[in-house]
Amino acid sequence: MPEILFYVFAGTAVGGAVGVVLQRNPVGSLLFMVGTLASIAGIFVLLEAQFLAAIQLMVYAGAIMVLFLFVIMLLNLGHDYRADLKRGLGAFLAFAVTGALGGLLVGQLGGVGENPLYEYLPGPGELDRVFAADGIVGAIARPLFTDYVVPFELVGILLLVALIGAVALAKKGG
Amino acid sequence: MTEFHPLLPGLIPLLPLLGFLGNGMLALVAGVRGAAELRAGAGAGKEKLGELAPPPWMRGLPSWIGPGAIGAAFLLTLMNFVGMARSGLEAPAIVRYWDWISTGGIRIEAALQLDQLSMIMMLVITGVGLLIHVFSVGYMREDPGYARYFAYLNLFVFFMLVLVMGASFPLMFVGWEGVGLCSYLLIGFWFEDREKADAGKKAFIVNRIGDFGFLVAIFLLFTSLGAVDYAGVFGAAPELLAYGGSTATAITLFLLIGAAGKSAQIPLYVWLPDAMAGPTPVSALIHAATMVTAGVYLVVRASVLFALAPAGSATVAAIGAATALFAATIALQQYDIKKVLAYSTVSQLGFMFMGVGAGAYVAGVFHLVTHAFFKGLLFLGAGAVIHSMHHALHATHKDWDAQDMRNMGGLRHKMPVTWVTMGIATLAIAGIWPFAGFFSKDEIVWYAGAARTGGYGALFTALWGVALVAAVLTAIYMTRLMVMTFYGSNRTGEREAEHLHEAPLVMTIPLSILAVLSLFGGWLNVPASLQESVFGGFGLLPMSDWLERWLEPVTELAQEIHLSHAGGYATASPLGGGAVLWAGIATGVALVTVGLTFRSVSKRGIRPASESGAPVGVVRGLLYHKWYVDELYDRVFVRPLLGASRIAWRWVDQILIDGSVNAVGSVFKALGWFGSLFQTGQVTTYAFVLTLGALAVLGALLL
Amino acid sequence: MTALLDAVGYDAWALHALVWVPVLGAIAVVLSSEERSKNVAFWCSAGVFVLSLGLWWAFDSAGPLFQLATRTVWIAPWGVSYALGIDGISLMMVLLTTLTLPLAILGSFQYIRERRRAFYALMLLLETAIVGVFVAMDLFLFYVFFELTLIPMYFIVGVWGGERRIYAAVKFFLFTALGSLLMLVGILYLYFRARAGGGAPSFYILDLLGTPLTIAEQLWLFAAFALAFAIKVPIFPLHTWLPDAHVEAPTPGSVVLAAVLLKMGTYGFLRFVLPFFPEAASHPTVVAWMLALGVIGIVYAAWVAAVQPDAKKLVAYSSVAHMGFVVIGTFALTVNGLQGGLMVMLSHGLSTGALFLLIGMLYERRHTRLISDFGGLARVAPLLATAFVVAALTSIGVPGTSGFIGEFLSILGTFERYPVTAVVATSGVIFAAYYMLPMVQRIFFNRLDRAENQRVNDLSGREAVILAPLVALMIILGAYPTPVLSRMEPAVRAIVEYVGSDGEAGALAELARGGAEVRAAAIAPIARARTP
Amino acid sequence: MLTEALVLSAILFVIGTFGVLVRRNAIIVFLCIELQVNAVNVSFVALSRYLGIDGQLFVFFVMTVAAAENAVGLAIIISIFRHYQTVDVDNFNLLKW
Amino acid sequence: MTLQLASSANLALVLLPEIVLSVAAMVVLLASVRIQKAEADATDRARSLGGLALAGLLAAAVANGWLHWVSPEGEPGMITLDAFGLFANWVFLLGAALTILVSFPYVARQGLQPGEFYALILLATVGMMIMAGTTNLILLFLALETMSIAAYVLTAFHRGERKSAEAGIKYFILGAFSSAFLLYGIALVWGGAGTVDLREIAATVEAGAGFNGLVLAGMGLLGVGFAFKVGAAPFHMWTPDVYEGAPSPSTAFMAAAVKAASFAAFLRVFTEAFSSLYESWYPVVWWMAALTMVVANLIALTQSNVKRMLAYSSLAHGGYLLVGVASANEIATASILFYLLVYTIMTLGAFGVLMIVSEHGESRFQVEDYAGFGASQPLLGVLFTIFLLSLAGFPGTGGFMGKIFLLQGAAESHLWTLAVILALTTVVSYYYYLRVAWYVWMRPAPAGALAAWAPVSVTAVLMGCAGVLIFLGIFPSGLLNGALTAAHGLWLRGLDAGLSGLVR
Repeated sequence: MPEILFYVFAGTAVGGAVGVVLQRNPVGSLLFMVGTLASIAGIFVLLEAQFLAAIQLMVYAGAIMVLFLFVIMLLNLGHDYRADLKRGLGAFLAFAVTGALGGLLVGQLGGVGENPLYEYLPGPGELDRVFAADGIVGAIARPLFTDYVVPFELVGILLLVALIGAVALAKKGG
Repeated sequence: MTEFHPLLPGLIPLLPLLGFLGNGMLALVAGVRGAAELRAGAGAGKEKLGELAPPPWMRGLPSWIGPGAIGAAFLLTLMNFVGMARSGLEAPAIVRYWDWISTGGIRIEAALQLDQLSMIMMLVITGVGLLIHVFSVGYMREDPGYARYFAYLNLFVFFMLVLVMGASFPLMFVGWEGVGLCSYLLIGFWFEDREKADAGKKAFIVNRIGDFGFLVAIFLLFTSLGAVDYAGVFGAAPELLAYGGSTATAITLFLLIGAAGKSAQIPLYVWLPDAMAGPTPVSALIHAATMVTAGVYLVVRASVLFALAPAGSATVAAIGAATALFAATIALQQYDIKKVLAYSTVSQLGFMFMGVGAGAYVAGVFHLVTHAFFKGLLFLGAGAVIHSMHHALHATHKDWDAQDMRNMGGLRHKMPVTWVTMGIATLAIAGIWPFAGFFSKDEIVWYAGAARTGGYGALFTALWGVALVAAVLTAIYMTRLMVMTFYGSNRTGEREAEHLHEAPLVMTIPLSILAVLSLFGGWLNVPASLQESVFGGFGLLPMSDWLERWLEPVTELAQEIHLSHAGGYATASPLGGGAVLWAGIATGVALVTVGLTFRSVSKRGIRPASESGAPVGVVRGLLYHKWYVDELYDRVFVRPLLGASRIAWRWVDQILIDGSVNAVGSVFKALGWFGSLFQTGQVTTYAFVLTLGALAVLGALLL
Repeated sequence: MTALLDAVGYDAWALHALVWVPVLGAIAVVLSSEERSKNVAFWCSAGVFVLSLGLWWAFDSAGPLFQLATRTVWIAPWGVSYALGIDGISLMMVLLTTLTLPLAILGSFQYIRERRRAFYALMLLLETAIVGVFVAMDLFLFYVFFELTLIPMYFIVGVWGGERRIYAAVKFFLFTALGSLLMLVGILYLYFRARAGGGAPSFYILDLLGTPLTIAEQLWLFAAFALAFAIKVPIFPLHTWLPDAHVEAPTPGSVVLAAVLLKMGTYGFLRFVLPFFPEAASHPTVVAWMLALGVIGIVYAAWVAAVQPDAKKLVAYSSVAHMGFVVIGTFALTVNGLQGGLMVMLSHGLSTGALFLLIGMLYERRHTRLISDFGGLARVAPLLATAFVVAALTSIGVPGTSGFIGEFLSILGTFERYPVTAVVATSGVIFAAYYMLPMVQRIFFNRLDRAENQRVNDLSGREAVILAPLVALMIILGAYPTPVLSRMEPAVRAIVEYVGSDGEAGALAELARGGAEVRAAAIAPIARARTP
Repeated sequence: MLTEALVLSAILFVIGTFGVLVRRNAIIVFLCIELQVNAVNVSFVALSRYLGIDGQLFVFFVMTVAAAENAVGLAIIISIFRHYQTVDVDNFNLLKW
Repeated sequence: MTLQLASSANLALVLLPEIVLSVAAMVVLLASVRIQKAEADATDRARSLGGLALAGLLAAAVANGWLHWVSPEGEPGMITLDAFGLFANWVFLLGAALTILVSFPYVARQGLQPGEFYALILLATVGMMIMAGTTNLILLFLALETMSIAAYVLTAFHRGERKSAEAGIKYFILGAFSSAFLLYGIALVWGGAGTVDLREIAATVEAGAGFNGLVLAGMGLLGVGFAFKVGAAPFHMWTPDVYEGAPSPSTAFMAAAVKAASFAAFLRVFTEAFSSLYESWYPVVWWMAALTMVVANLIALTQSNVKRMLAYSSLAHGGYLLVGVASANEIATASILFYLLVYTIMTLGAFGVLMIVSEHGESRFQVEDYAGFGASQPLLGVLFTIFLLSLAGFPGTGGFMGKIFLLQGAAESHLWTLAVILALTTVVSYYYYLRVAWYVWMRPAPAGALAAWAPVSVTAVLMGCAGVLIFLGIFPSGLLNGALTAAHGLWLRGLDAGLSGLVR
């Protein structure tokens, strides 16, 4: 069952992604993106990352995409740009290069299953144990404030930078 | 016999050097003064050119310093000569002064060598030099560059003395190039005249071609013998160099190139006729009496080497003979009095080369000495004539050539002393008994015919024939000169003729002395056989074989080598008959030739230069144009060299080398421009290249 | 004299002073006024010259090879030391430098009218760099000085030069930099090879000597070093920067460039290329190429010089020809050849320096350098003409001048081993006359037929003072070169023996004789600094 | 499911990359970059099942970074729109060569 | 003093410079609000806020200096305290300080928001310091993003300038794009090695315990990300456009400090984590280095815009530094550190003069605008010449010593071809540096040219920079030893991880 669901989500995710790329209307692209994000959230659930799935849906598919939409609307870009999608040689080259890149990556990742590394590692059972101990949120929260306190603080700085930057750039006048 | 102690030999060259310095200072002072006045004149709009007349003291001092230094050197030389003559010197006396070039590899000392050969040369140089200096006092009196002239002349004597006194080949080379330099300066003495400056330059460059050979010969000597000083070279040469071997031959041939350059032999003779552009006393001193004979001196000095290289010797003789004949033919059709004498000099030098090439070193030196007398005299006489002509033409502002014999004629009435003295010299050079030239030339011709060196007998026989013809030609052109200059009616012009006058005493005295020497100079080396024959003037001629005996210590070794390998000389001429007979024949032929030429030239109606065109007839034209050798050289050497130089500059340097350097720069810029084309400013392009790069990186790592 | 030098402790400070006093002078120049800067510069450089004269007596040709040697740690982590010292070769080069600089500065008084302070400061910095090149005993130090000469020269040519000055300056800079940067890689390679052979890292010349290298390595390194020096010399066909730089440079720049800067190339061959890579330097193919290029340079440059319309360019090309003699003398690897090459270097410094000065003086008077614009100047400027003729005669190697000694010895040395090459090189004496005499004639002889030429002034007192020592030295060195030759001989002999023996140990010991005690004293702190 | 998830992640990443290369609208280009980031997140989450909870933390951080990037990115887009009145990246070629 | 790294309080001490800077940034922000209210003159505002920022930098420098005396103990967490990081911190602090020092007139004249501007610089510096100090890939990513986002903003900061906005969006899109690659690389490395700690990665890879395919792919993608940040060809194409368009102080900051931080991180990751994969990655870096040097120098030849030329020059220097990366030995690492410091000084010096010539604005960038500059401003002309010579790597300047050091590193690894390419491309670079110098000194100023305005403070700073460059060109030993010690620290840790066999 999870496998089937996975393939369903994967299919919608890929389909959405393709839509994002090929849809000429920005708003359409955005909607495809939301679909993809949602599918990814689904995959997160399947991969035992329920908390992240929730965040994905709320923050990403929700807040961030709305931000995008907001900007698109603000700049009045919500109509169809015929020339937006490149065609011709450039597109073909891009396709060839990215295709080759994908081929290389998929070729490498396809063999992961036989890797001995994953045989002696705890595997899916490990997460269950952690979740059992701390709860799904706690399992993430605990390391966040212990082992990962420095990154966490740094993220604060990062957000501050983004805040200053966004304000400095987007505010009127000056 | 006492031991020979050279008396202040260093002072002999030093005196002329000091004279040079003194006169040089004066010359500079004069030059600076003249320049200041010239500039002042230019500022005032007076575009008068030329050096201005110097104050009297500036004329008086050089007149004393110049000849004085040479005179003192001559006296000192004479004293040394007396000392040497009384001592019976065997080995050369070498006086060392300082290490000149001293490195780990070679050691050359600044040393002077006094021996019989250098003594003869020194006597000629200082003696004839002194006379010519004195003559110059009169001749150059009015020249604004008077001090400069004497400075150069003194410097020349200095270098000439170094040339003959130096105890090693490099030191001789110093003098060798030094005299070339002075020759350059003196030929171009009137440097404002482009042709004269060109002539000086030509002389220097052609001389340098010869110097090139000399230098290579020195290098060969050093590498094959390990020494470059005379004592070392001649000590080692007989042992280290095989007789007729390639090394010896190569050395001598390279020496020959040097000698040919300095002594104006084929093919390097072309500079000497042009060298007549210099003041006439210079021609007398440098281009007749001393410098041009340096080649002969060199061959005699290196006689040991030449004796070891029969092929080299034969080449020397052959070139000498060819030059003698060739130059004589040209002299037949020249109208410039100095040109005739110049080609005559070339021809006579050819004789000397023939002599030394045939192994008759003494005969060569002998002719050198007598030639210094009579050719010096001829040049000085010509100088007196030109001086007079110049005055005459100048007085009436006639723009005729003062040196063209067609403009002269009948001068014997105006200039009797000159006429007589030059007449004596003509007889001497024509080889008429008992004048100096008779003895010396006859000796050379005889030896040329008698030599059989190293299997070159047939060659020498041919050379003998050539020598006879050249001797006849000598008589012809000299007689022609005399007739055109002194006989017939005067062609200078009526008004001008009044201004023709005899030279002043300061000029005629040297002429007279030289005339005496031309008369009696032959007595230096009267062959014993002649002395006893009718030519001996019934035993009146003194000093039998004196020069032969005097030079014996120098030429002995060469003669030994020569005799031991090639045997003696023939006792009969190629056509039979002994030395005395042929002497008689020669003088007879000369007399007849002189007479015939006198008649034929006198009869010919000679018109002034302006009224006569170029000579008619192929042969005459060819001779008048000197066989077109200058033109040939111009086409074959000068123009191609200039052309090659231009190609080297314009094509190789500017286009090929510089062009490729600049092209590299341009290519780099073009590459940069090409590279910047990818920098389109399009984000997608950048992203694409980035992705491509990522693909490449992953591909490199994973594949 | 020696006693006096001992009394002031000359040996201890002389070299340092020679290198650094000009820097102080440069600072003084910058601080002085525009008007007075030239005097400051002149007296400073003259003082340096006087200081350097002591070297003549302080140097003992019977003593060790390298003398007055000092060595202190400079960049400890890399084993770079500030090591100075002179052998006979350096001695002569230093003296030539210190003599040339004051004369060049004196010769610039009229010519340089703008930004004088900057100009004179650069000249003095240039002196520091050049002297540094000649006394450096550490390869790294040498390289620094070697490169440093470029900057002052670049600006001297580029700021105060003629019309195409920028092109010339850039060409000069890039050309020489190309060579020296490749040499830098070579230097590092040598350094690493020496270090790989054990021992503390060091750029000290005597430490680097005898570094075991395969023949292939030697050839590569030879190529790297030789290229740098060949460009500097310059050897045909790398000479093309030289005519441009010389012609465009202001007079003092040309003088220094010709008289001293080119010598850095030939000096480099003697000091580094031959001793470091003896097998490569005596490799038949290498020798054949170098000799061929030297000879081609002699003949080719003479030909090209002969058809130059610009007097300065003519003299510039003549430099190429002269350097050809140095090259063949050097690569003949005989004592005579090397001595001759060195004499050519000295003589060329004197004669070409004088010629550039003279042409500069003519330029100041007439504002042209085209030979055809002149004529008959000997009439109005006899002193100038005399000096010019003497310099020209020295340049073409007339006996009695220093030029002859050099050419004679270098060709003789070449002849000892490569007769054919030497014979071809000897033809250079003909071609020298072929290019030099026509110029002399067309400038000083012929008719004085131009009004502007009639107003040309003769030498001023200052100009006479500049030229007098040069002319005197040309003659003196021509008549009595032995003191110079004998001072250079030990060094030359050591090089010849060392290279001739393909870097055999015994010869090395001889070569390193002078540095042994210096090395022992200086190596300890370096080693200490290296090990943390 | 690990291999499949990783392959999915690679495919999504590549699609995002392709999108960056072929779209002209800066916002969509940016969206495609978000797609890439999300693809990476899939990898993290998939791997975290085997390698521990850290992967999920990484995703958490990445999301924050993405949010920050979004904020700044959109601000820049607004800012440039003010100058060019367009967000077509091909028009931004004042700076080139 | 000994610090127990396990203690979280001590962790704060280890991060003291970063913390100080963050606080300073916030203080600057707050102060800017107050000062804005006070309606002070623009110059004063820039000065006082910049002064505050400088004070913060100084305090951070003190903290950094203090850390030199500290010896850490115990297993470090994500932040490590080693000489390498501390040395790199000096470079960043210096870069930031110099940027601020030369930027006052620019910020004031162009009406930039000084508070935000300086705060962003400080915060970016925080990111850099963590980049250089961290051993954790995720933290590295975050720090890098902190720095990058700040840099994006600084690039687009000049809102009145069209070019600034364009540069901003280009930088942002490509930066984010490359970050995605970097992030993917981290993911794959993590997937392959099971850890994001550099030393553990090294240990895993060395032990052959991980999944090499993933590690390799991840390493490649990481490499792409870093290559983008350091501007290695072919990932460099954003650089000229961005550097040209960004406000000059931002450009200077990016060319100096941002690049230095990227290199520090690049170095740390590839030497600490991937030394055992050297054979795999060095050809890639080798080619990137060669390509970068050649491409950057060649294109720089054709530039007539000095700012853009300096951008390509910066790329070229990146290429030289990549030679050090490719050499991957202790000397090379030390040389990179040394070079980064020197490079920071000379680049900022050059940009300082550039800003003066461009009159603290975005005009007069053409090389022709430099004609006669030396005549009108001799002192600045001399300083500029020194900077150019140092950039060109001429003896007597720090740039030369740096280049020699890099070459030594290359020699140590026998990368002779690369060394030769470096030498040859340096010759090419002489041309474009000299070209500016010849305009400065050898061309007369065009009629009516404006006299450049150089505040005394900026001149003093530039003099200081030039002085330091000359000093380092003559007496580099001290800094060399410092760099060597720093590199030694990094490599020692590599040795600890059992990688001694790879240190060649």
